[in-house]
Amino acid sequence: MIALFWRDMRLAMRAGGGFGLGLSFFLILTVLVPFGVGPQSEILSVIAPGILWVGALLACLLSLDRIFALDFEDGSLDLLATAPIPLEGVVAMKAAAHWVTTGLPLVIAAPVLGVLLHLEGGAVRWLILGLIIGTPALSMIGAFGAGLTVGLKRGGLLMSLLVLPLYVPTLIFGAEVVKRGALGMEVQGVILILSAITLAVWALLPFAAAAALRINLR
Amino acid sequence: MIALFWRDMRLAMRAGGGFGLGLSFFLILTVLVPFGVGPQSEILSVIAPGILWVGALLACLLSLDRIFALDFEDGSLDLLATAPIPLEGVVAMKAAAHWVTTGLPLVIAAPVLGVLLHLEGGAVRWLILGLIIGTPALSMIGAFGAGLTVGLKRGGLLMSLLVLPLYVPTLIFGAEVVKRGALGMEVQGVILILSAITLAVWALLPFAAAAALRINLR
Amino acid sequence: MASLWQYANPQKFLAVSRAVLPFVAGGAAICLVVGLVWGFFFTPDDYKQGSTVKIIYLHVPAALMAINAWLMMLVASLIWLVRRHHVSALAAKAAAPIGITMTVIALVTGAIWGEPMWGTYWAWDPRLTSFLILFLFYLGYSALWQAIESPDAAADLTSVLCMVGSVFAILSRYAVNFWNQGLHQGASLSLDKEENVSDVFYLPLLVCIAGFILLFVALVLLRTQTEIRQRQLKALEARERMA
Amino acid sequence: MPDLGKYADAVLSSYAVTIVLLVALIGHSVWRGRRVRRQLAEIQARNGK
Amino acid sequence: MGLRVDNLTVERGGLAVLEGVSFEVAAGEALFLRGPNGIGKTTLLRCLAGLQPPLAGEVHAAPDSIAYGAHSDGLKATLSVEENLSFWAKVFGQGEIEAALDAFELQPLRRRYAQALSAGQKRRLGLARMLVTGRPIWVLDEPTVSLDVASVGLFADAVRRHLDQGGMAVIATHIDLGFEARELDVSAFRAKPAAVQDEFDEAFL
Amino acid sequence: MGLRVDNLTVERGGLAVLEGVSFEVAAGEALFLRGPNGIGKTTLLRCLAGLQPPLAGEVHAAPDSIAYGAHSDGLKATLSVEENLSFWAKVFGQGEIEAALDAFELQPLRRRYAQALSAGQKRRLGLARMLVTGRPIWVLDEPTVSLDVASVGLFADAVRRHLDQGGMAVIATHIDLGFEARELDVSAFRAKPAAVQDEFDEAFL
Ligand code: HEM
Ligand SMILES: Nc1ncnc2c1ncn2[C@@H]1O[C@H](COP(=O)(O)OP(=O)(O)OP(=O)(O)O)[C@@H](O)[C@H]1O
Ligand SMILES: Nc1ncnc2c1ncn2[C@@H]1O[C@H](COP(=O)(O)OP(=O)(O)OP(=O)(O)O)[C@@H](O)[C@H]1O
Ligand SMILES: [Mg+2]
Ligand SMILES: [Mg+2]
Repeated sequence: MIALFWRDMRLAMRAGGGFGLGLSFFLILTVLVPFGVGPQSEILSVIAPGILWVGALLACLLSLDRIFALDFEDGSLDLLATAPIPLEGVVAMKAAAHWVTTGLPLVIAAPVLGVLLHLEGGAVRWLILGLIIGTPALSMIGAFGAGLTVGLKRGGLLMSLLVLPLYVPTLIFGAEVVKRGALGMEVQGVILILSAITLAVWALLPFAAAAALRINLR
Repeated sequence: MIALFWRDMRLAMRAGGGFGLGLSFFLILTVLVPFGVGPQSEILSVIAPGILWVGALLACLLSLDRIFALDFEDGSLDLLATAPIPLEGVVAMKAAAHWVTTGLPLVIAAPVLGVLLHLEGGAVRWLILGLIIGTPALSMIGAFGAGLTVGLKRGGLLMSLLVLPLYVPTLIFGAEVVKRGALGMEVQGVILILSAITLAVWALLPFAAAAALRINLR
Repeated sequence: MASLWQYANPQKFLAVSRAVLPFVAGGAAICLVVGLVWGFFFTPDDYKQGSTVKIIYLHVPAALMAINAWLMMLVASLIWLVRRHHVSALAAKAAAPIGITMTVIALVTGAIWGEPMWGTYWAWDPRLTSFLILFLFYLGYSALWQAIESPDAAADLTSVLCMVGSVFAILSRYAVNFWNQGLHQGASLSLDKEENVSDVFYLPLLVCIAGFILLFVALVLLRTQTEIRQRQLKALEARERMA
Repeated sequence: MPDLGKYADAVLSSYAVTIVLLVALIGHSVWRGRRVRRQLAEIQARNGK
Repeated sequence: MGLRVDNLTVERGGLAVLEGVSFEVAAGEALFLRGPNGIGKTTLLRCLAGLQPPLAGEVHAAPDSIAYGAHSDGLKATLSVEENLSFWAKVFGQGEIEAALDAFELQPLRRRYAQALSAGQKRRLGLARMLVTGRPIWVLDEPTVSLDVASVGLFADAVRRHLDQGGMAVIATHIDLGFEARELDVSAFRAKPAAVQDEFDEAFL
Repeated sequence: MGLRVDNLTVERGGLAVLEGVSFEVAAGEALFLRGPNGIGKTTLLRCLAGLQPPLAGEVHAAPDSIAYGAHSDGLKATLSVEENLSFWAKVFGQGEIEAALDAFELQPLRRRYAQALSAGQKRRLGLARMLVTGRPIWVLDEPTVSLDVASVGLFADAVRRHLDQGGMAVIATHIDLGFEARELDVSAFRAKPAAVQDEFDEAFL
């Protein structure tokens, strides 16, 4: 099962970049937003947490839709399904590899991006904490959506439609952590909720995703 | 060549939804941003043009990366390249079909999304005009990026990286149209620039994209 | 002793629903006409909201049914997953477009109401927002039904989505409350008499709600019949192709 | 016709939208029901059943 | 323990394609499935491999004893031959890939990326995968597609060795594989058009 | 006018794989390319089809006279058989697909989505595509993969009819195609390991 994780990591690297790609995507997004919104720092600093979180979400979407699709197209998924590892494990490993290549780089880049968007210094700490806790949930929810749509050609947009509503709670609590942190309010409660969501998602969704995959392979 | 356009349209529809999916994607994006940024209508109305334009851009990215990739994987692209239609025509038709399924829905949905983000009534007109003029350029630039990355597995993120910087001028002028429109300033000049960009892109990029495709097929 | 499950047999379901449908539809028509005419022509204006209270007869029943349709889909999906009765999967499929319409009605009438009351068509109020999210769930659910060829696989996948989606919908509702406090009216149908709207509005509203419920039931029956026949049609066509 | 005062637009348009949507939904359900029923009858007739 | 199939009915796209399929394969035996295009060989093999449930009937085999080789090879273009193979070896809990590389003469290609292989070389790698599963029952769908005569020979040797060690193989093929085995023409089991797909439709038809 | 290949050198992955390939195919003639896996048949055919430039030598053929049929069929899973075929017919400026459907017995499948075809049926559709190109020179890469005996017969008939009408065919294959033609074993042209890829590298060596 660990072999699967490393294979996915290696594939992500080989495709040219791996971590680098994730990082650059956020960088570009953070650069684009001021172009669209305008350069006033008061506005930027208000919207910064939200934009960074929405960026995390979109990066997930951009990369996750192919996680099972490629394996489906070249036949590996059939073979994995008949291999002696549970499909739930396959889902979890793939989601984990995805988080490492997409969520983790964001966590690392967050301080820099925060500066670009004039995020207040105090809030950066909370941004990072929120991202560490919250982004794993995004990867797993995305894996569920990818599992649902794996058989479908051009499932990409449909997947976004299915997955984005599921991201809402994580997004709200994640952005809330930063906002409260910036205002010096109490954040512990929100962080607890966010952790609860992530844990629950990782505990339950692999089963749903594996079920969806089995149906799609049928 | 028209046959190619209709085939792509049909494929987009078959995948379940076609226009509907494009629409829903924008709807979702517009809903997500307030969750991240917060519900205050003053802030939302300021960032609305930028967000809608960034949304257009991202929808392009999410859907365009597969435009050549699918044809490459199943071998159609080889066959198209040996068919008696110029590869430039193939690129143009594919970009056109992409615009109809992605850019057009956004133009249509813009008024409703404007309301959700509290865009001022007067600015909606300019938003629509800007989108009609600007989004075709996004599709064509995207097609160029897709052509560059077509051979690569998981080219999705890399493509975003290549394409996003190319989107910057369109984004800036597009958002500027709305901003000026909202403030009642003179917009004609900006609209002219935007049109010039789109025309130039459609006149020149098909050749670049076709060249990239030929190299990737080799 | 006949069990409830016998109606899971498509033929049985068709027979029974055909018999019941005219009554349900008739009841829906009567309730809707009575309730709406009563509400529109024979109720006074509210001292605060003026004539806009009349929107309540559309807005509230539609909002209720939008939520209830989702609940019905959830139950039907569970039945499909546990007992694999095809009729229940098809009933869930049949209910989705009705739910979408109800959600749109609630959103649109709410937005129109919002203009005079709050001075804006849209505000990121938690109630409104969670409705918008519900709308997105509906969209995704029907898009998934449409995207999948094989009917059983589609039933399975949409059921899984419906279950997971329900959990997340509730979670979102909670999250949204956390995120913003609202402008929206509180519950007016609560048992606590103090909070309720006055009887003049209350009675016609109840009739309208009954009308919407019956309409919903009638439409679900009708559309489920259609789905069953569609499935039968597909089977026959496939067999013809094989022959 | 009751006097709707300055909110006439709002009230009337809500009723209009609702009625249009409901009629469209009912119409679509009935139309599709009829069509499928007809196709089914055809194919059953063809297969001598 | 061998493989026994009892009265199996398999469906594809909601229609039964084969019905009443029964056969048995004992240790050390191979079975060729024959039949024209579209008769349902792939469907039957997928069902044996557990990828889709049968409509009726049963497949008796020890749990985790079947290795499936499909039309497509499941190779990752950006991994080398070695990496592709040792990934599957690890997934199936085996350590060793040298024997498999040797058996299909992949040693000279071991550091090559899978995308830089020719069609026949890819296929050889796909077949080498069977050797690293360590499973007794091989279920193969047209294994020798794109292979030249020498490679078909390598494949035949590999199967023979597997059978000698008490393994089994069920192989769907249209062409000659260079060794003898019992044949089963599945056209005999073609489902009658009247065959219904499941109880649900039965309620109508 | 026929097809003439003069002293062609083709490369793959920056290395010459075949060099000095010369042959000629006249109207009404077919040529089989033989050779072991990985020798460079696919590379040569892609070069003939104009998908990659040769390192040296020349391909003489009338412009727009070559139709290429690759390992993969280029089918769209969500389009029907009919739609797939008539798309290609339109691209090549032909109106008519009935003859092609008839030739490969695809009439009963014409409304089926390509994803609901078996491997052999897909391949038949891929081959039917050649008939709607209306081009005289067919360049085919292992066309009979996954085909049963009857379908191989259909293919042989189609090629024979094409040749009778003055068409040409260059076909890479490992197996017997059910008709006779001149054969060319490309192993004779295998590039010497020392062959350099282009003048730039030559400057170093
Ligand atoms: C687009 C905007 C709106 C949406 C999505 C919406 C949604 C809802 C929902 C979901 C209910 C709940 C029914 C229940 O829980 O019992 C409801 C009830 C209600 N809404 Fe709205 N609403 C919107 C706008 C408005 C506006 C602008 C007003 C008036 C100022 C309004 C007045 C009411 C009233 C009076 C009720 C009845 C309260 C009750 O019985 O619970 N709504 N609405
Ligand atoms: N979704 C579907 N709907 C209807 N029929 C289908 C569907 N998918 C496959 N079929 C049919 O099921 C039959 C069995 O296909 P299968 O792939 O098992 O054939 P096969 O024996 O492996 O053929 P080949 O030798 O060509 O590989 C085929 O006739 C195919 O056309
Ligand atoms: N990127 C690459 N780098 C190095 N060598 C490569 C690359 N791509 C292909 N090759 C090699 O080029 C040779 C020619 O491949 P080609 O696909 O033309 O063979 P083929 O004759 O068609 O074989 P087959 O019968 O297996 O289809 C093979 O030995 C292959 O390994
Ligand atoms: Mg097969
Ligand atoms: Mg080859």
